[in-house]
Amino acid sequence: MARFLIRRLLQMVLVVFVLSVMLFLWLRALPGGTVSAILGERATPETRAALTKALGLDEPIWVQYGKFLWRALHGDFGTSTRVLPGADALDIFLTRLPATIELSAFALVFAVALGIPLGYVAARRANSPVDSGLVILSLVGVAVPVFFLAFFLKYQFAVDHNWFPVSGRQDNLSCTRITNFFVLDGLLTRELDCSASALKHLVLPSIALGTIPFAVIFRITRASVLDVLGEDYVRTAESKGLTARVVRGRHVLRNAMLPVVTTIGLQTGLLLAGAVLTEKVFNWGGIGNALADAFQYRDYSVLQILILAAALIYVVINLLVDISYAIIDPRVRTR
Amino acid sequence: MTATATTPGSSRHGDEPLLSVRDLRVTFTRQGEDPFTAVDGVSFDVRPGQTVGLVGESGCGKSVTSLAIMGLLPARGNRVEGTATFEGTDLLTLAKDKMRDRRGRDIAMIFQDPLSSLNPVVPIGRQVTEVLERHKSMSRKAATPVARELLDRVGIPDPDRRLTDYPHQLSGGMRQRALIAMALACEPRLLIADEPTTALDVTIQAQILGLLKELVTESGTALVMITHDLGVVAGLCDEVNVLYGGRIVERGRRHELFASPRHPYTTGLLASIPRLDGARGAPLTPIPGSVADNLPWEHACAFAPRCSQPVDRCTEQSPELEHDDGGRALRCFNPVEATS
Amino acid sequence: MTPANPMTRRKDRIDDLAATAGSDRAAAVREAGSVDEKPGVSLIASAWQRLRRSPVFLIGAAITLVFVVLALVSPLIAPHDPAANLLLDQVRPQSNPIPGPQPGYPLGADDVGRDLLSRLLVGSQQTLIVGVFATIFGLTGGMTLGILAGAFGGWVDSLVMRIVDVLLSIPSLLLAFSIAALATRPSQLTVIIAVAAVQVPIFARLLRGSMLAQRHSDHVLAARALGVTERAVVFRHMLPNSLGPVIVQSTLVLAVSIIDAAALSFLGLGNPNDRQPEWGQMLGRAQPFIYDNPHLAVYPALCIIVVALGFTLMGESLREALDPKTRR
Amino acid sequence: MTLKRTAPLVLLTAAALSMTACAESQRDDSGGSGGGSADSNVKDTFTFGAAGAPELFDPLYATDGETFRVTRQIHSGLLGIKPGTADIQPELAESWEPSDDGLSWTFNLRQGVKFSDGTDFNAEAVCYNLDRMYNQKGAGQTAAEYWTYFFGTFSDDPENSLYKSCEAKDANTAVVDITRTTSSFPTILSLASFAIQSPKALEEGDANNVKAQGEGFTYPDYSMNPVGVGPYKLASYDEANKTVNLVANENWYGEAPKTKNLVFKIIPDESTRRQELQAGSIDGYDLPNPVDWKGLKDAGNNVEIRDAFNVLYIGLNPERNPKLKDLKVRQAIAYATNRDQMVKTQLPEGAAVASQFIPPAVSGYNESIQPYAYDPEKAKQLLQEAGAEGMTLKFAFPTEVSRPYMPDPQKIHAAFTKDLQAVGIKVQEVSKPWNGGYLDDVSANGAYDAWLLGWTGDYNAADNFLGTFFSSPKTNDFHTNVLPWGQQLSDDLKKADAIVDEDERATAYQDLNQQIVEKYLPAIPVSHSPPALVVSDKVEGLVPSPLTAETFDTVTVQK
Repeated sequence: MARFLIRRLLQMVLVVFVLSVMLFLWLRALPGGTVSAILGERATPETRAALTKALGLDEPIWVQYGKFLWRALHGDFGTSTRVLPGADALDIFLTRLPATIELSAFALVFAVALGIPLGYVAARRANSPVDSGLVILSLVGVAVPVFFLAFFLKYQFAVDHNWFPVSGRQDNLSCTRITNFFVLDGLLTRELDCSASALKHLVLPSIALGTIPFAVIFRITRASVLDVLGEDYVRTAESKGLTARVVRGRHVLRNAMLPVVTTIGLQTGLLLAGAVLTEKVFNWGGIGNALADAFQYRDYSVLQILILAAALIYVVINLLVDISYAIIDPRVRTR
Repeated sequence: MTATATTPGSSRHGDEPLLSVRDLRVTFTRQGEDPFTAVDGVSFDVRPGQTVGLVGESGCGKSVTSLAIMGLLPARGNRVEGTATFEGTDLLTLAKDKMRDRRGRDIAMIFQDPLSSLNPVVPIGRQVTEVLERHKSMSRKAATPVARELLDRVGIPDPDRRLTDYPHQLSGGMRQRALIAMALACEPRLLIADEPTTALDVTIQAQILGLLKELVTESGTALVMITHDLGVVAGLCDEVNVLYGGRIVERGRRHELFASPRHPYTTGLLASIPRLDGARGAPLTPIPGSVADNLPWEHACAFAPRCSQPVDRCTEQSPELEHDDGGRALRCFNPVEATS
Repeated sequence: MTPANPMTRRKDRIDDLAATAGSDRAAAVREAGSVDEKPGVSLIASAWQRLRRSPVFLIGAAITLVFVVLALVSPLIAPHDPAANLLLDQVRPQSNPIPGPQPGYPLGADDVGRDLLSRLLVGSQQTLIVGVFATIFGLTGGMTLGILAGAFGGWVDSLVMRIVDVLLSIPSLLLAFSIAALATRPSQLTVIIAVAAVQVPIFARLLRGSMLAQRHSDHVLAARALGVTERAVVFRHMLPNSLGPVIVQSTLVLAVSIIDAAALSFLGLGNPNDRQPEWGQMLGRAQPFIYDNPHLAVYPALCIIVVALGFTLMGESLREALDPKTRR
Repeated sequence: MTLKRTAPLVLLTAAALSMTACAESQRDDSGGSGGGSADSNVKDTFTFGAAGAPELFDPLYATDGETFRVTRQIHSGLLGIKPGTADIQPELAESWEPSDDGLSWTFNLRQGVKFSDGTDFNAEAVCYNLDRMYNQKGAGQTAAEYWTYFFGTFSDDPENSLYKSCEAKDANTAVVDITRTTSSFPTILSLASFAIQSPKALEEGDANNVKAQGEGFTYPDYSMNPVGVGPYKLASYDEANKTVNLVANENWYGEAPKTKNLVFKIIPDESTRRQELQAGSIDGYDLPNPVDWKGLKDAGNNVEIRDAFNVLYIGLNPERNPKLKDLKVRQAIAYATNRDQMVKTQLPEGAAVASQFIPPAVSGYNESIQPYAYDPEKAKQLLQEAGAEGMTLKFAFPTEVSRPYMPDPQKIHAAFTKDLQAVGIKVQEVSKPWNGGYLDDVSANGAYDAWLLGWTGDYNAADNFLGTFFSSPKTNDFHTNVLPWGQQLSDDLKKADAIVDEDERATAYQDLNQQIVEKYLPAIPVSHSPPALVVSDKVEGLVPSPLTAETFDTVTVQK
């Protein structure tokens, strides 16, 4: 296990390093850039030159990268030029992260709470109308473009009927901020209306964001339950005359859950890193949205840290999944 | 049909049959494929303490027979006819939950592949105790020592450690022993062993067979041994049923059958196993072809295409299973001459 | 599925698929109860058996068929030129931003007076093109990498897979987004490339997985034993048996790329030239009107959903049919 | 779908509602937030949907409208802008006097004014501020973009700086010396960037300590704790929830704001802003998309249309495409493009085809000029005469952007492309993201023959338009240096700008406008398009400003 961990960690470092290089080159290869983003119509050759120099963008690329790497290793990922000018890019990431985590968490709850039970039902009734129905349903979930779904939900439940707020994370209630997890903060500070407001804001985005994970989890659950149902040890369990409950619980589900856990982990990674569309539609103050802004304004520092962080989160979660996998599955644990 | 199917040899085992299978027919009706009859009018008896063998190549329907008796065939996609009377009750028509109560308590089963037959994520001990908890309504705590005892009895060294081990940590032989321990946990009266040794290497095979033999004799459990390997049968069974293409083609007591096999298929099987007492350098003669080339039993002898001595009738009408008073039965138009 | 092979957890659907190829023979054997001479055939045959009766597959196939036919004939049946601003004179940003339905224009027009129905019909064409080419590009890219890795193993393998890992470590949409952004002159092609690039690492991993699964399978070993050249082994023995999962993945990718293309133009990274209508682009462009004239967004969205659903239904049922595990 | 959705929906709603229930009770005794307003049927908070986050609150370093919209509420300049117009009016200075040579300006300051931190506003404060701007160093100079643009240089390069010095005659009299006469001064002092801030706060906040770091600037504490003279002061900036909270400044000299709290909710997406307004969670927002105006009005909101103070033009680069050196060709393009139809079908009501490069509101506008008519035949003929039939034109437009003068560049471009092709010009269509290098290609790289761009005036002076466009022929976008009259025009513009007398200057510009359109036509003026801003029917007292320089202290919001 230890050796495996070390190997994985090294691999992670490698991946992230290579990525940082690619990323850096990518940013510089982008048409336009910070300077014209800041100056707009007002740009004159002089101001442009001055700004370019001030931002150190006139130096050769490898020098720039070297500087970036050096600063990054000291925890300095540069300053935002446009998303929140003057703010430390790292801080921006850290203030935005909780928003994204909060959203992802709720989306995941939604996906799991529906995906696993339905997946199990579908598998038990494999090839029955119920099954086909559920499968198609889940696939519809995949086929709907996320942002359209988001629009649709917003339109239906926020604009037409005023059931839920249109966008944002919370009404302007002058809430105390501790962790920037609004629901949590509300509970911690006993400002329950803050939590409530945050919850109301979470409903629609979570559903929009949770639909694809739901579909995936549903399908994996179904598939792996199907597999396990056909396994010899299930037959053995039956041959022992165990009650249906025990057979399902101890022998079927427990084995079927292995790949499902994996998938859930994977999805978590994807959610945390890739909620751009949903966050944009619901004007959610999270990483995805920041990415979109940073991109629109060519805010290099912010783009850099956000994408790197996204990748890092992603890889770390993969690692965690593997570890948790090892913990659940004795075959792996004792290898 | 049932009338003809009184199994002789009752003289030796006086008491009533523990399990008597009559006219068992299993037809697979998987949607989208033409129905296929895997087991076709199989009848046989098992008496307390007796060991009966079902022999034949893979695909001959022997495993299906056992699963049908245990009620373990998939819920959908098959039709089961006939009766399997166990202590007076027909298992085939028994309610699901009633059947659950009997399984593992009265009738137990051992499967072919010990690894895949054990739940990989549940410790061996737990997998033994759960049977006891279920049928002997013991607490898990109370069941553990019993389980330990069982593991010890089936010859698993250092049982205390093994209780907490997972299947993948055991050797093939030990896994099979563990399975046996689970099967025998509630001293069932009937044990069905489906190819218990095929997945193991030869030396282990011998041990496991020895173990089985020992256990059944001391506990008086009746045993149905399902195998493709006459060698196994030779060491173990009182009575042997040879299946081909879902039907019994020959039946007889072990020594008789081995001494003078009548059905060409049986002779084929015998000829294809190496024997220490065989003449040195005597060639092994395998049976040509495969079950794929079967003819339909309805209007021919399914074995005809592979038969060493077919006659015209074999391909024109279906042979019946004919019993002689010596407790033997045979389904063949042109049997091998008795060598005696 | 053990951590010994790090990134497996990444998209285990991929590896699931991959596995099926390797276990085909085993499955065939288990099925027939006897050694089957030519696994591939019986596999496809029995797969087809199942598919013919699977409602899921039939629905998918039907949708796809209609879509492809439509894409081919739409220019002929479209009532108007999708690029002509026929109703432009009716357009008034305040009073009448979107000309409504009227004789000859059953769905009305878009914000610059182009017949909506015609655009939807003809849109199927570009949409199909995006889907198909994105898939082809992704496939070829993935194949090259996958074959390199899967065929030669060793350092080639680990090198290629590290690259793949890096690509996979970026969430797919983000990757598409980033690549599209590089285009100094955004166009349909750049969109296709961006969408395809996301699929390359997936295909690569998929192929590599299934080919590794086969490296040690009997027929490959046999071929080697017979002294068949490595090249022949790869292309004649390993590749063909890896195709099943690849086909499945491809059908799924067709759907994904159409959706991703829509996402790109939603983010303003789509093809700016909208004379050749494409559903994703139409949907993306409908944003400003979604409030007062939702139909402008809803129609293309529905088209996309239905078509994507069609492909996905096909892909999923194909996968199930080809997967021996689900055959009991 | 429904099955899948409703379940958790119900759950969460239930949870949420139940929580609000118990929460409200708990809120009540806590007395609720604010609630100072006397009138009971009026809300004490006005929430405005902002399109972007403010960069910072020290206007000197600010560059974009969203920031100025906020700083304008908390800061004031020496000069203000008359509500509803583009004209200047007294603000912190009650009156001002130029010396005869127009190089020395005396400002008589309003008395009894305090900054929001309670310190006094006086002549020292004024000079402190102006000198502070003038003495920017290093990164500060680059960051103080508006100063660079309007005053040229800083104390380390006095020759090229418009600003010379400031002297506090007495507590209420400040004298500002400049290096040359220009129509822009003192008008530019009305720009939000040059607001007067509290010297004490500037000192304590280390306000000038701007550093270039990584790829950006870091700003001192002050930039987040501004102290100025304005109806409101900054209460909090909730970055996590993307809201800026302002509260009435009790130290303000004017009458207290009608609404105590002013909230800017940052909602970048235009359609979301609209939905928020519809849902009642904001009371108004800026720059509604023209296609939404109708819907908004139908829903009972007030769409306040400002006077157009901008111009959209088709830029031309004769250096890149020599054919464009011929006036006939440039005129052909003007005749070929159906600008009238474009304006009707794409621009909001109140928009008009531009006959010249400055909007009517600007002094110096020439009523008599008629825009080039839409006349394809004439265009073809001119092309023929110029021997330019079938010429190719690399015609560009920006993506990922919407400006007041061009709501949807792609659509405008598409329309004109059709027109140009109709007269036999081969159009090579190019596009680039607005922030993705479009402006670089237009200005620095001169990569296009023709392009769409425009300008929104900063203040009411023709020079702010014409000077920006056509002065400095070597570097301007239109490469007028390759045209025979390029230098001439530049000089004329400078001369006109230097005229001190208002009317004289106006006439000079009227003539220039005539020449530019009829004799030179360096680019094709297309349209003036009025930006709007929308508020719910509950909002009263908001006066739209052509310069988008609204102050919200006069706004009331009905319950």
